[in-house]
Amino acid sequence: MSKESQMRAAINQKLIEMGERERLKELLRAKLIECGWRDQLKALCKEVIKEKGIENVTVEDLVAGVTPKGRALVPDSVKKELLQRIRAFLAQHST
Amino acid sequence: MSKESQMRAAINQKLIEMGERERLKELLRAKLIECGWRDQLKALCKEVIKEKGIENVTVEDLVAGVTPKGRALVPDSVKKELLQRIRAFLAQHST
Amino acid sequence: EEARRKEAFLQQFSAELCAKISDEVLTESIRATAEAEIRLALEEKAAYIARCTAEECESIIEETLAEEVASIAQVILDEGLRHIRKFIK
Repeated sequence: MSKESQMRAAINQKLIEMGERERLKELLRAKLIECGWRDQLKALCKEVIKEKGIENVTVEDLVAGVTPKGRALVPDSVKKELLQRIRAFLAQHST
Repeated sequence: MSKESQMRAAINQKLIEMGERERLKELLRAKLIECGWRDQLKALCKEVIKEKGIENVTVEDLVAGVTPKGRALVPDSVKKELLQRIRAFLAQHST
Repeated sequence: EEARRKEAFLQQFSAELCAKISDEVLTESIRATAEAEIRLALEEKAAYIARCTAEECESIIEETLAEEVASIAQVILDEGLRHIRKFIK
């Protein structure tokens, strides 16, 4: 195992053990609601359902239909905040 | 036309096209005889005629006079049965 | 050199982790939202159908009652008039 792989494994373990990984996900979920992304996604889903008719749409169709737009709609500020929080954690715990 | 009006029109059309609307009316007529509604209505008509005098009553008067009571006299069980039958029909013939 | 390498690693690791977490959360959220919206649309449709069915039922009852009342009223009135005519004769 290379030194880098060892470091990766160690950090990943720390992230999980300290509950930070779950907290990061929780933070992102909260931010997505706060910035209106979730509402935009709901509106997108409604559009697709209306367009195709509820009887012709499966969950898979809908997921496939809204995923590209949904991903593109995540604000850069939210991504940046998540990245900063990760960096801060690593700075504190990567010794 | 709203979505709901469209649906209502579609339901109506299906019932008519498949002859179910006429069968439902026939069923209702039979139920009205069976539960004694028809006899009650006849008695109501006779009462109105007796009260006003036959020379002063037209069919229209009589209809107007007995309709509200006639409506109220239809047992809920009969209405429920009809509703269930429509539901079952639509469930069987929904696309 | 060691410090520079470590910094580069941490930067790369952060970016990868950020992408991974975003991917997991977005995948979950999109699926949950899609499921919820489909459920909602199906519930709405069921409610529409229930309302329309009730209205249709009401309209069938009204129509049948109107026909029945008119026919009964006519029969009873005719009967009454026949009795009077008989009585007069």
